[in-house]
Amino acid sequence: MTAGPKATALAAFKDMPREPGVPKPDPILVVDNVVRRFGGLTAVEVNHVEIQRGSITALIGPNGAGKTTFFNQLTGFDTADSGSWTFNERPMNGVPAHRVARSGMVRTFQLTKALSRLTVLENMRLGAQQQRGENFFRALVPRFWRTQEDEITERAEELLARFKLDTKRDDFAGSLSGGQRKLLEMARALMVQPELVMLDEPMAGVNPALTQSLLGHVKDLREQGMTVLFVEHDMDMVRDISDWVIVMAQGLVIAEGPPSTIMSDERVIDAYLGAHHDAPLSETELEAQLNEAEAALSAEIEEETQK
Amino acid sequence: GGGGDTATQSSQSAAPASSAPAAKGDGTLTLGTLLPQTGSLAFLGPPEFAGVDLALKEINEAGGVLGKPVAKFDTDSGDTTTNIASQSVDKLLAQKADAIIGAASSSVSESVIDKITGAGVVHFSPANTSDKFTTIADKGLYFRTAPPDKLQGRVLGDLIVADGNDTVGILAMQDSYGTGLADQVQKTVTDGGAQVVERVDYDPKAADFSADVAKIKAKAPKGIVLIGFEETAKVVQELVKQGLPASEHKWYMVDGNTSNTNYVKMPKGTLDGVKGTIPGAAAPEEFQTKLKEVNPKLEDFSYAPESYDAANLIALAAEAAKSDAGVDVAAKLAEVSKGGTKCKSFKECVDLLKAGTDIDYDGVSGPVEFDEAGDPAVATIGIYQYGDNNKYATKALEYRTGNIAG
Amino acid sequence: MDWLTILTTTVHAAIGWETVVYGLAAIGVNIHFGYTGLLNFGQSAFMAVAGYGLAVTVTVMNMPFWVGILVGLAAAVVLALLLGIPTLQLRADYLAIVTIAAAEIVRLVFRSVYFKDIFGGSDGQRGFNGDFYAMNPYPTGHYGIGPFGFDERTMWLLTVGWIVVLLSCLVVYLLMKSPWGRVLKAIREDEDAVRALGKNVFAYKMQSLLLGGIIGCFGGFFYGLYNGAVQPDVFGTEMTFFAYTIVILGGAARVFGPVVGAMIFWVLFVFVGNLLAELVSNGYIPFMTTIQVGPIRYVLVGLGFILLLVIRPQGIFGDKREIAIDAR
Amino acid sequence: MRRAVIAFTAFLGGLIFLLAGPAQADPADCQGLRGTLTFQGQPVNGAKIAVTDEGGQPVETVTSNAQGTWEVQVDKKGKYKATLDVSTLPQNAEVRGGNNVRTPTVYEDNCSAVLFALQAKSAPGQAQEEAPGSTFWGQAAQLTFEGVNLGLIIALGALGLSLIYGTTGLTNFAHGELITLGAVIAYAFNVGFGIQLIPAAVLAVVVAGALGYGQDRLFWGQLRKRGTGTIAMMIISIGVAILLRNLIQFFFGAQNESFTDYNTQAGITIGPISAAPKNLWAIGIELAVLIVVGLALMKTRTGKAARAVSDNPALAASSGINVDRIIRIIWASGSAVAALAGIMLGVSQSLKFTMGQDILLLIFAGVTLGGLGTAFGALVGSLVVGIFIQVSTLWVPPELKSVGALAVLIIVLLFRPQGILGRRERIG
Amino acid sequence: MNAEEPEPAQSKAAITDRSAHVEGAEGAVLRCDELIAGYLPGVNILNGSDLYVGDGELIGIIGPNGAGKSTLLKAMFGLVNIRSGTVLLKGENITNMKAHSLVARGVGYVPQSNNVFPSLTIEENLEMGAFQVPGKFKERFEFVAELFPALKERRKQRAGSLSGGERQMVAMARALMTEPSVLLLDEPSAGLSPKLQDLVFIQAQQINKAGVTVIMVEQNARRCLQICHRGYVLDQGRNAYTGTGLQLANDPKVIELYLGTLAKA
Ligand SMILES: Nc1ncnc2c1ncn2[C@@H]1O[C@H](COP(=O)(O)OP(=O)(O)OP(=O)(O)O)[C@@H](O)[C@H]1O
Ligand SMILES: Nc1ncnc2c1ncn2[C@@H]1O[C@H](COP(=O)(O)OP(=O)(O)OP(=O)(O)O)[C@@H](O)[C@H]1O
Ligand SMILES: [Mg+2]
Ligand SMILES: [Mg+2]
Repeated sequence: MTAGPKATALAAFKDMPREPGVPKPDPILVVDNVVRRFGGLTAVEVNHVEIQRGSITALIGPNGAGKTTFFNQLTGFDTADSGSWTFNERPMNGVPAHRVARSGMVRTFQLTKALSRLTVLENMRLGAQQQRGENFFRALVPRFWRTQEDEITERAEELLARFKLDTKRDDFAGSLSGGQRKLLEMARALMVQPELVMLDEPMAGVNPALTQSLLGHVKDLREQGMTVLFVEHDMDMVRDISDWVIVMAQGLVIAEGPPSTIMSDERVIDAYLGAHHDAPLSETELEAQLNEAEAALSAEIEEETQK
Repeated sequence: GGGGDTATQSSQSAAPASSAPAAKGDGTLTLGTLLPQTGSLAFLGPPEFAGVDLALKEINEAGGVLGKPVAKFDTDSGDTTTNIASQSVDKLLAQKADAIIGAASSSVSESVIDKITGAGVVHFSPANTSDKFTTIADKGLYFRTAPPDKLQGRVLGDLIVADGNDTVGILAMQDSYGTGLADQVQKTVTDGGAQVVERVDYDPKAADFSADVAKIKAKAPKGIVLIGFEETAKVVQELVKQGLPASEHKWYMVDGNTSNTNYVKMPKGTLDGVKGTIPGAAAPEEFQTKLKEVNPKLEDFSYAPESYDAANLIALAAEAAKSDAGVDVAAKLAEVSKGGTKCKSFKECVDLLKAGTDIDYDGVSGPVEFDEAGDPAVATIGIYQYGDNNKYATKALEYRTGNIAG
Repeated sequence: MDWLTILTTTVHAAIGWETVVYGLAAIGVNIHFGYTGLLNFGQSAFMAVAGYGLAVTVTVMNMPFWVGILVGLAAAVVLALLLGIPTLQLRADYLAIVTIAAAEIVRLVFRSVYFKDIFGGSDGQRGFNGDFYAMNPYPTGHYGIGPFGFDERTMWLLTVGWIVVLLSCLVVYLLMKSPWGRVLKAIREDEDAVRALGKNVFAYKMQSLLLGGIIGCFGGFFYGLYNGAVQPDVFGTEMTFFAYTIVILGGAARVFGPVVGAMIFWVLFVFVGNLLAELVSNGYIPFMTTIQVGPIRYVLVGLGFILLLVIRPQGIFGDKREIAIDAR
Repeated sequence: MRRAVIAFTAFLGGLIFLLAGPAQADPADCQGLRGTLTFQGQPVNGAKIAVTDEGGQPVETVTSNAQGTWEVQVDKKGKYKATLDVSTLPQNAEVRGGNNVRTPTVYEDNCSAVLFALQAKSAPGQAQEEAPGSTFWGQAAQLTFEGVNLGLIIALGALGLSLIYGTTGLTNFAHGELITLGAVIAYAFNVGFGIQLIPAAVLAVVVAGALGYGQDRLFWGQLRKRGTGTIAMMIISIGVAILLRNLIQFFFGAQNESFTDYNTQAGITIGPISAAPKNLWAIGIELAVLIVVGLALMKTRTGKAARAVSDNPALAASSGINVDRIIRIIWASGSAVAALAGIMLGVSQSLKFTMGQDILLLIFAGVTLGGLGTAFGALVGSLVVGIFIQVSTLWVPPELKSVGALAVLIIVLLFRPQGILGRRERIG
Repeated sequence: MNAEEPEPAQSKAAITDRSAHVEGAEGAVLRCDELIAGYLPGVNILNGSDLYVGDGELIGIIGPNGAGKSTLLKAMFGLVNIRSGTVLLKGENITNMKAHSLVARGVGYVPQSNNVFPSLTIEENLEMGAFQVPGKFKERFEFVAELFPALKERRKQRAGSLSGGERQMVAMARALMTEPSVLLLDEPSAGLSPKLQDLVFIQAQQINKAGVTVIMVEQNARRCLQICHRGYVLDQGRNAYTGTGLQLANDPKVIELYLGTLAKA
């Protein structure tokens, strides 16, 4: 047990069967038969999924696959039609969102929720848990919460610096750019110091250079013993940091496996990745594609003119 | 409450009566009006202001009070939803008013009575009907000429019984005026042997009155009593619509709603035969013409006589007291209102006073005789009847005078 | 022109009981709306239950003054709970309407003939402030400089009133710079985000509703104590509207905003009204009669609010940057 | 103390009467009891009435005369007891309600009337006396009709409010005044210029629409341009409401007025319902307008653009929509519909400068109940509010009828926080 | 953007010499000169950006978060107040012109966020896209439906209930409804699945090939630079680098500061 968390995680995943719903040796989250329907549409229908403790797991799938909805069910922001799930062996269905978060399972939002008229730093501080000053009566006497507040601020500033938001520290969060909001959203969630952090497309719209440096931070989280579950469409990122990948499509979990396996899975490529996922569009490919498109276009034009 | 009550009542809210400032006559009688210019009772404002203005005009034409013309400041009483009245009283007190005429609403009066009487100023309402004022702690400074509901209710109730209505429905506006009057009518009618089959207290601000009328309709009473202010026009519409016209059911009205310009616009005969009671012995017509000289746009005349009488009485009391200080005026008000040579206008009365005669002012709103609580003790109620043109005849069918207490 | 009267009444209004009463109501609204984003349009109901709680306890049940105050406070707490449980899950604009509705229900019940024996119908209740003035330490007299000043009763009420106002401001100040206040402000911005961070949003909203309601309920006490009476229609929607106007005039989410807003509000009200009345009665505005002063005063006051807010939409203390952030 | 004084004076009064000897029957000086007995329209002659004082001491027993009248003079004021001897009545007559004892009070110098209402003995007559529509269901039907009547007027107001709220996010507290304004303009045309109400109403709606357009062009639009927030605008609208309401009072006065046409129409009976023809017309017009506007909003390009603007003005502009133009159209139509609401309210009730203010809360309730910002929601919500107000009076006192409707609002929102037709927003 | 501490990239490479821009901008379809713009009084987000795009060109704009890329697009499109500088469209001065009149002039825009009408259905959203050319709605709808088949299936679903990626599709489709001659895209590929990202880039190119001038802001920077003719790197509201797409993509400075090496790994 001297190996680092990464090694442990990789070891755990090494011989695991690559099939949907495979049991994990030390799951932090176990989900059973979660179903959510909107009218006629079944957005989520997950039979069984386990998330390995101390790992970085990616959840991928086409748009509308139900990933965000799945997150919503797990974190108490929406009520599942049926199903049950446990977090650290504790059943979590029907638990209100704030309790879910308190029990150590924190999520971010795909469509960011910056607290506009709070400063960036206040946004961060809010994330900290068990603040003494959040009790009405203790709040009245600054002495009770000052030192804790200072600690929180220190932690917040560290995170902000890492997320390149330190210059924005005293600006209103509402004045951040789209990408900066994403960053704040993630940094704030980390202030909670959760056991399991669920990131919904954390890097969409974030500058690639910054993404790269943040990935290091995410890996750090694993080193600190945190479990990360994230949704992402950036395959470079998925490949780089995830230990395990779960693929959803049309509400179902269709595949599971380590990144390399998943990315060569025919079905996944078909439904999700497309032909060009693993290589930058090369000149020749581009040409070919353009020609193809042009041909289609001219055919269309011809059709038009013929009409 | 009036002078006699003070000692027993003052413990309730006020500082001891002695704290009322001593007489401070400055030689000029200054009247303040605290009457509705805005708010839900704003329609009562114009006739009340006109009543005071008319009285003042006559007083000053007759040489004023204590040799000087009477000064007057008009302020807005608003309604209870705003705090205008309190502000207005502040202003009047700052302007050294000796007596304040108002407010129209009992509730508004209640909210300022402490302030006014605390400053040793006469608080004289032409329109408060709430029975609370009989016992209120007022250092003997509160008076009113308002139509005594007790007597009017009794007269109206008796009229209804005498007309043979064995079943009666009452539609009353839900405030102290409406419910007070309705209570009295209900009691009299029941005692007389008729049955009040339905009584509806309605919110005068309600969006419509169909449900209220439907309740009456369900009981189809022979007599229908309408107690309220100008919203009665809407109630009338509804009665006609729901098939309870005056031609089939006997309607009765009260002083608050007998004069209403909207009736004239209704089809001929809508109000034919309807009876109504109005306090006051004088034929309203003459007085109304005089008021129209003051304010040609006047349409409604509710409480104009009471306001007119209030101003006259204050002026006479000041003359009698030879002082314009509120406390002195209050002390003489009861005296000039009763027991002495009867007189009917300021000029007539003041001449008598100057000649050293004890006077008894009989006003347009009635004989006005104050009891020890500052309430009118005696009143005359006229019974009027509408004709085919939806107006009531200027001459009353009958006048009844009586003690308000019984 | 009686400038002295205009001046004195205006100065009195600035520090007078109306400012205390409306200021307290507005401090409550500021906590609800300014800090927490709860569009509580039922503030008048808190004042009403407090005023009536005191009045009914003292006059109908013949209990001592202090019991009345406790009953009033308890009534406000109960109202906050009753109002909060169903409404605090609603979106802001729905909450606004529901709270107006609740406040109207309260008013109509107080007003009704049906409950006249308890609440006194449309006339309300009076005669419950004796004990309060019995505690008055000021001897009889006039306190102030020259024409500016109050009698001993008003002085006593204002002394207590302003102490309560300042205490409330202090509490608001302390709370709002604490983490507790931070949670409230965050709820104002986005509840779901706050939930996601593990805060019990409902509990905080309820605490905010309670605190603001209790502060507002002192406004109800002072209203009753000053006027010696409570009446149902006083506590209509107008009062809440005015409280909101005051909050916005002073600047939302600013500690002293409501107090200064209340001063501006009443100064504007009194100054415009009395100036106009003087102008008319002295014949400077020949086409107007004194009866028309009332409505025109309101017209001007309305115009005044509009102009103030057009010129300074963030209010006196507000931060322009803050409102430039599009919260929609 | 007072009572003692009164008793004493009464006693003195009695003494004076005693001294003066038997009182004369001059009606003005009457002090006692009197009444008239009629049965089936005919006076009842010879019925015996015994009068005693409160303590049961007999005062006098009289017999009704040929006109059916009887009268007893008493010396003292106070309570008396009058008992009708039923055996002296005509064979088939009985006292209605069965009680033949009355306890009236005699006041000083006044005669009190005493009534014994007589009816035929047979029971069936009684049932016939019951008025039509007095059954529970009859009443319920009438009240439902009234509810629809009122609800549709509220719906017109609500539609305008909801349109403006939807496109601009402005909670317009001055909307009540737009309603009043419409009615008052129609009044000016109708009464001032003597134009028949229908053309006057059309003119008023047009003028109100133009005013609404101007209001946005000159005022609200300018505020938007300066980036004034919605809350500040809401408070500004309170200022506007105060201003407009009092301006209307200044010109129109504080009294109730009614239009010259269609005033106090007699009702016609349709089944259990009695309705004035104008109500039926009004319902027709209101429904037509509501449906046309609602459909226009759902189906026309401008309507969809309006909803787009309400969702996201910047994006709407990016899509090529002239946002200001759309908002002005909405303001114009919202004001026009509000004016129509005012006119309808004026026709069915009467006009007053506070009429809009008084109904505003119900309008807000309607809009909210239906779901903010949806046109048909406003219709449904308002109807629910209207019907509830009226029908609830079957159980609650009418003075509290708004309480019922408002309570329903709260209860419905408990279960459907997004309103009846509103939709929940997606989280995340 | 309180630019106190000078960033190395900016101080070295910030373009002070505008001659290249002035020269290139000759006859450009759309050009911006020394734009200064911002949201809050006294805070400038754009500090004199230059940009031009020739007829039929595909331009990419990349840069760190908060650089002002979106602001630049918004400023061009009349959604942010320009404090100084000019924007010319085909020679016409369109500085601070309202967005809807720009749409009439053939400019289309896809915002970065809040880019759908949540309470409208997908179909209605697209209808709004074709607001100024209602006649073409049918034809264009078929076109975008082919691009994003998911949209056609769901045409009656309210956009507010769509997933992030689905929204992005609607947003893109909405802008394509008008057949604009100049298209401004703000991170069109964000939130889309890799497959659809490809589609977006290919489409952008295809549209461009059909004669539409495209300006594209992307964080998927490498992809963007691969397909665009020229690229701008924006930092702190100023142009930090410009060049052809491939030049930028291979510039070690740009790689280090903006592109990162992840995608290559
Ligand atoms: N409230 C709702 N009403 C109706 N349909 C909904 C609702 N919420 C989500 N959906 C539908 O459910 C499906 C799953 O949505 P979800 O947001 O979970 O997708 P996702 O996997 O997160 O996609 P993306 O990668 O685009 O974010 C989508 O088709 C969406 O349109
Ligand atoms: N509505 C706003 N109000 C005030 N400041 C704003 C607003 N929007 C953006 N800003 C500020 O302007 C700067 C530039 O924002 P912009 O959105 O243009 O960045 P961007 O380059 O598009 O970044 P990203 O890649 O993250 O989308 C940011 O620092 C941000 O703080
Ligand atoms: Mg998603
Ligand atoms: Mg951007």
